[in-house]
Amino acid sequence: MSTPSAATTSRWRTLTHHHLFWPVAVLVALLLVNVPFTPDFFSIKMTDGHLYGSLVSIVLFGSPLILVAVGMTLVIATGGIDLSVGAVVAITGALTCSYISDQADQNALSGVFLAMGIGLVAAVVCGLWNGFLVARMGIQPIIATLIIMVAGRGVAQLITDGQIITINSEPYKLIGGGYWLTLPFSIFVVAVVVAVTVALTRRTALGLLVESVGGNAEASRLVGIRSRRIKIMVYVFCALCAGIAGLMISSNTSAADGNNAGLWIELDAILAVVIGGTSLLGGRFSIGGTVIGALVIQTLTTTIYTIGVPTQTNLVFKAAVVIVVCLLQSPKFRAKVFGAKFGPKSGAASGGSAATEPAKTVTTAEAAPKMEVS
Amino acid sequence: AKEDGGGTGGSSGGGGDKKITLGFSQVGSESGWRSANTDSIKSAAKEAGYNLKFSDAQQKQENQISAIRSYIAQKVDVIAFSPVVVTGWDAVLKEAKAAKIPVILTDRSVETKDESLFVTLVGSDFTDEGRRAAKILEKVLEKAGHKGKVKIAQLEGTTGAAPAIERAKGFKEVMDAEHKDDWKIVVSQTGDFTRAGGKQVMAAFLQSNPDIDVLFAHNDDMGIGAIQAIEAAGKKPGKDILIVTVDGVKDGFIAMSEGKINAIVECNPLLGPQLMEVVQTVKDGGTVDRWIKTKESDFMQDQAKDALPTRKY
Amino acid sequence: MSATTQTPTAPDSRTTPPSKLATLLGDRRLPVLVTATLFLAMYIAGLSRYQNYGFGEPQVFLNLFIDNGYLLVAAVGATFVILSGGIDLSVGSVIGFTTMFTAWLVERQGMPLPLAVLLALGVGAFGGFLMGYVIHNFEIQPFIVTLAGLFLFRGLCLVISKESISIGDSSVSSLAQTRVSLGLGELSIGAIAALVVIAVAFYVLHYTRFGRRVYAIGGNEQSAMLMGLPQGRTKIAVYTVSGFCSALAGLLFMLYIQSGDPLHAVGMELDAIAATVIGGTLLTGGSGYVIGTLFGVLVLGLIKSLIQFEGTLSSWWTKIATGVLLCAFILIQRAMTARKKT
Amino acid sequence: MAEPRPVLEMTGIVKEFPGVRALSGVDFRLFPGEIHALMGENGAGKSTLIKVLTGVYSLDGGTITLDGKSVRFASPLQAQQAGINTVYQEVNLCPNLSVAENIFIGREPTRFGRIQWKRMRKEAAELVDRLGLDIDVSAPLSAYPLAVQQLVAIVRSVSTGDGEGQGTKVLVLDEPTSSLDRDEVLELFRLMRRLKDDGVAILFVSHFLDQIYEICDRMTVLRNGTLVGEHMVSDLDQVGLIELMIGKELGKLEELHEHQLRADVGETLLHAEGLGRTGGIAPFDLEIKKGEVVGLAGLLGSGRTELARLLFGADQPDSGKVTVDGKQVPMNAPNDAIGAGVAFCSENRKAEGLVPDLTVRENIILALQAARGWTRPIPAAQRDELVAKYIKALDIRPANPEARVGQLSGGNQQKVLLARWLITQPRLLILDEPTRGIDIGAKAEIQKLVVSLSEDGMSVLYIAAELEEVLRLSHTIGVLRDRKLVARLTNGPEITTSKILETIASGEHQ
Ligand SMILES: Nc1ncnc2c1ncn2[C@@H]1O[C@H](COP(=O)(O)OP(=O)(O)OP(=O)(O)O)[C@@H](O)[C@H]1O
Ligand SMILES: Nc1ncnc2c1ncn2[C@@H]1O[C@H](COP(=O)(O)OP(=O)(O)OP(=O)(O)O)[C@@H](O)[C@H]1O
Ligand SMILES: [Mg+2]
Ligand SMILES: [Mg+2]
Repeated sequence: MSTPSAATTSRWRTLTHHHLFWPVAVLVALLLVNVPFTPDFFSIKMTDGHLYGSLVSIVLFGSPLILVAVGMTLVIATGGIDLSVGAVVAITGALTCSYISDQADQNALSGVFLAMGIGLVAAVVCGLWNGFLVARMGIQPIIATLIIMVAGRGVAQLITDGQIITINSEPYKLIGGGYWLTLPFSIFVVAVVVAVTVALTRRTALGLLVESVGGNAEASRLVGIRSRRIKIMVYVFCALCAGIAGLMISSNTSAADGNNAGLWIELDAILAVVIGGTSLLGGRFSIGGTVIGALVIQTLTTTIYTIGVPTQTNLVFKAAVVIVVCLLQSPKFRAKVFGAKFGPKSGAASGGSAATEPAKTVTTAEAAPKMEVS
Repeated sequence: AKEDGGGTGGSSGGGGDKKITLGFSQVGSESGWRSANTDSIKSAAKEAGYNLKFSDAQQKQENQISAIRSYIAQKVDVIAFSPVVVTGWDAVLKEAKAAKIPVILTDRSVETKDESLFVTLVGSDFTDEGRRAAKILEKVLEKAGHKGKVKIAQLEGTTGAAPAIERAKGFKEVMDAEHKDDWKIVVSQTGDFTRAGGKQVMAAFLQSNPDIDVLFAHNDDMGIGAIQAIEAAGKKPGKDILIVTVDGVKDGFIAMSEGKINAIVECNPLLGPQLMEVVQTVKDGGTVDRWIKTKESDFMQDQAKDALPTRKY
Repeated sequence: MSATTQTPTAPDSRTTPPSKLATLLGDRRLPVLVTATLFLAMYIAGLSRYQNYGFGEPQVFLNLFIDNGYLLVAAVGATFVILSGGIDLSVGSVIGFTTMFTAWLVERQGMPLPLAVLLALGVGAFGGFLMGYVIHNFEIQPFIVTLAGLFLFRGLCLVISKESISIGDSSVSSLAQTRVSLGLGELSIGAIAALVVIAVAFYVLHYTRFGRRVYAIGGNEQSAMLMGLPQGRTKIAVYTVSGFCSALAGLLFMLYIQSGDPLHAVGMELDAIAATVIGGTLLTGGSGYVIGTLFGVLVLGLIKSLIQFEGTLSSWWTKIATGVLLCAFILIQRAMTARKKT
Repeated sequence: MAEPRPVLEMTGIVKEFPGVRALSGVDFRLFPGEIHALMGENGAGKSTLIKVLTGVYSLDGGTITLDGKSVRFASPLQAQQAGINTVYQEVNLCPNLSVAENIFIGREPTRFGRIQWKRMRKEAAELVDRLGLDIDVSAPLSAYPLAVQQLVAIVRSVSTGDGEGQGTKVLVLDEPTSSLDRDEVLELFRLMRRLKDDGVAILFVSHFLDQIYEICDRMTVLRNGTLVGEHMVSDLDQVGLIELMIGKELGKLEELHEHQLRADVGETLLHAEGLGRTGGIAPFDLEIKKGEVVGLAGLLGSGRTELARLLFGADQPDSGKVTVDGKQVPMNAPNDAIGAGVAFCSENRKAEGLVPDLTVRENIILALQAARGWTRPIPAAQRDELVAKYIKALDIRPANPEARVGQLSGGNQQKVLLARWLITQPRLLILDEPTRGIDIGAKAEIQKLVVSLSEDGMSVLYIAAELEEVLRLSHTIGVLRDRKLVARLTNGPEITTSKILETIASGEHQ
């Protein structure tokens, strides 16, 4: 079967079966939805020496979510979950801003760096605590991280005394709200963090070990993986990412809001991870998928604002999109609705091997249930 | 029982002495405004020498109800609370009434058929704030010399929260009655009462409706966030887009004094002293008005510099 | 230490011989006992500290049930789902929706209360059914499906009305104010209903085939399927039960506050999940008892109540204290169960 | 002669997985009252055929007829309701439930909808007893070793119980004997014969040819997903069968039998003194020399696995110490043992061995990588070369390092597990039933491998359910009984299986 049409269909199939195909497709669709409402949605112009446009603001406002979601991906890959990221965002922002606001010269670089250092150290401490509870004490992740989720926001408010701390520091403003080389500076931060994460997980063996711990904890113990250490590491990393996101969020508005900064960001982050194709049960993960997932969520938020959804239906709209995204990603759903063409991968396999009689493969309507080991 | 005063409530020794014990259930600590409100009440109680039982409901009505129940169990002298929502208080207030503990509302009222369930309300009126915002917008437009149609963007508070609903309602009331033809709210979206929300939503507004004339924000924080978004879009807040906000926190006044906000409708959180007066009167058996309004005013840009030093929160 | 492995039931316990004591106490019954003991200890600590403020009155204890009845019912639903190895995040939203929906039906549409109640229960159960259907048939992770449910039901609340609706119906207020005397104190209808739900749930989980199937698919879904258990049907049923319980909790909540409000019960799913887990149920499924959940709810209620009696905490200290108490509780619980195991 | 009508007939069965055609046009028939063996190498498609039959996998082509009616089951439940009871290859029970529940779940005795726990326990105890098992049925299943779990699965499948089940017509047993001892196997066979006399048709899969010849009447042979032939067992001898299975002439089995164990072994490598764990195994002393193969013999539940786990630090001993090369090794976690050069290949590949979502390559390099730490990944070229080498050496099929391990056939999974540890080149390799579920050819390959490893100086602790296997390979044989190491025999011409059995029975060295 080497007719040109067969070749294109098979290429199309390979494409549709790439694990990022559906998330990207949804992202593109969501972006396109905006066009009728905002005709120059894709246009980017120069304003005040930096680029300005919807796409730029999606990336700008989406940066913290991407960061948190990237950290969350690793935690989820080990079979855990981190509910405390929102609180860590708040604590980091609060500490950093309150330190900066105490400075005589808020623009002094050394002071800003020190402040950021303090904030990030606090984040790391939170991560260590979570890791300690999960890995050392063996407490279930949801509950272990719930503690900081509840108490952390209180700590943040304690630091800010319940007020919003406003600061006026140009260097600090750069991280989350400033521009560099005409682009939002946060893009660079995100790029660096994502690159470091990918390098850390795929250039070293960390990714494999994380996936192994998440895939089968007991087997991992028996091959001698120090899963405790790995778990502590991912919780620290996740908290660090949340900390950087906290810096960004507070820098974006030049203010630390102990109560509202990063409120419910954990849910969006988890959502992003799942849309990106990582299973909440642990095991295989995809950083690229997570980044796309976070962009999908941010685009969704922006879309809600731009297309004029009435406030009271915001959530219904969001629910609808989430359901559609998840259904599209479900091989079973695709098989049931679109038939075998978009269905589970078995379709692709049969198309590829010339020996099969196509008539018989069409009946593969149902995906084979995912077998464990057998 | 040992009681450490914690620097706020002052020390107390249970029910023995004659000090008035006031149980106060706060909504939460969701904003700077609310924290200022809490501080005001705590310090006023201390000054008045009351024994304050304070609890924070974390924005949950069920927490407030159980807090009030626990005040009843603790046999406090007076109960005061800022209701999270206006409905659903009858049962617990009846219990308080049965225990003969007078109840004072602060900040906002409750819906009830039985008026005897609470003594008085100390606080402002969100709907009125909306009306006042619309009124002051007239002045702002006049001052800016704006003629003709007015395209308004509205930044709402948390969807479903009373201040958001009522401020929008009051604003619309005046708009529909007096400016039906020339004013129009072209976009309206929630910014969750936060700066980050205000900034993000405004950025999106500016994309979809670049020709907005006026921004009405349900609180200062969203307004401040929006200002940043407007500046990022290369426009001048206060000039290209006229801004009216509600609350009057310090940062709002700073922005106003910089010319970025055109007018602020004050919503005063410092009702502690007023509340303590009422508590004393009620305890002494005196009569009070059903509604004691807080002292509030509206500020235009030119008053900002003078008012700024008086802002404590 | 085996503590780090996810399911202490499966791999490592193969080596412990089933001694008499172990079977009697049962590794899996121990957490419940510990939770109950710790709850008592906490209560006694509160008693000694706040005695002069009336903490010792039996009514304060009974208030725990009155003030947390709805949470108890919601947590029972969550327990079913968690036992089956799933999770339900829509609990809080369904509760909020139920209050709003019933209030709207009764107040705005003039529907008779009993009918509205039935309708609300039906909608809640149907919502759960739908989520279960999607989870099972399209193999989408429960966390996400129920998260969508969370958004959807909260959104529907707001679509019904942004403002709260108070319920003037006289039968509601009389029901809400009815108190059943127990001699030492009194319980509300809501609290009694919650206790009945617990009893029913216990019976269902331990004495019906459905209940055992819930445990089986929580233990290993794949195996349950191969053993010929109707695992799909069971899963859908579990989410339906949870939806129903949430709706029932919503009705109790409505009774508690006599109104519908679109922002009611935000985040209550976390309370329900926390209560379940504190009660000794494993989030990985297959292990736990509904009685544990009862104590889990009581512990959360007691923490709240202790903080209210303390009465000097500022807003943020309230949060911190809640977190610290929760943490202390979990750590002690963990230490006690771990020591018994080795 | 007029054949009776088959109770089950499958024709033209096709099943495809991505990239693999597991079954292409297989025909299979099963008659009432016969025991029918399904034979084939690892990955031939035996388990897949069974899963297609019982509705675990959907059918891509072909028809199934049960009792003359065309059927197609959507789930094992439906198959069960139609009278097909199955024991799948891996133990598929719920570890969190009690033994009694695992036997009865789905058809518990009820009265007015209320489960009768007492009655259930009593009946379960009787059933378990009939198989010669003496266990507490109210204990959770996870408290028992794999072999017991396997027996429980069998008990479940043969007890029709009351309720929905209409009585078994077909019993499917996919490698039920893979970790059973001789006694249990005999017990099982007795049971199978009884069922056969009742007219039940039994489909039996096993890689033990002796067992096939002992119990089966007829066999169907698969190779690479295709049908090679259906024969009466009496018409085909072992050699002929193996040739059918592997598709070529055979020589390697004989090779092994002639193989001579190297006589001399090196000095002491590992010495365990008074190592024990309460509730696990009584304190024991064990010495393993360099290049020595130590076999462990004992009955089911005698504590062989327990002993191995202690040596590896998978469980913490509460007494005794282990020295390697005269240096004491801390025994807190597997890491410590691995650091000292000990490797442990678990018998329970599903729960303790493989990470099903990872690829063959990743599973193979996992142990080596863990030993190197996360900061030092194995260079890609070296990694691929190593993996390719072991895939070839162990003949893992499909020979695709990118395949997900969860999708491999049972025997191939076992080989992956073996490769994982071989690649680390340990000094002491503990193999707990390494040939479980491995076909006859590959089994010989693996045994040859063990011999050659020992010749290269690697020490091996070898556990196998088959005594012959232990006997054939070991220099020394440790005999366990009632979770106690009771004897240590030096292999030689005078040591036979009956001698070992005798030792087990008497519990002391003679
Ligand atoms: N879920 C699956 N996905 C993809 N391929 C599979 C799956 N299950 C089985 N296979 C493939 O199908 C083929 C047949 O496997 P099957 O398990 O039927 O072998 P088997 O004859 O039972 O072997 P063994 O004796 O090792 O158990 C193998 O090549 C295997 O890799
Ligand atoms: N009647 C029994 N039959 C079998 N095993 C039992 C019995 N009673 C208890 N056991 C369990 O057997 C365990 C020892 O099993 P272990 O796995 O070490 O044995 P084994 O000789 O390796 O058996 P297997 O053939 O299952 O590999 C003990 O810890 C005990 O819990
Ligand atoms: Mg097989
Ligand atoms: Mg064993």
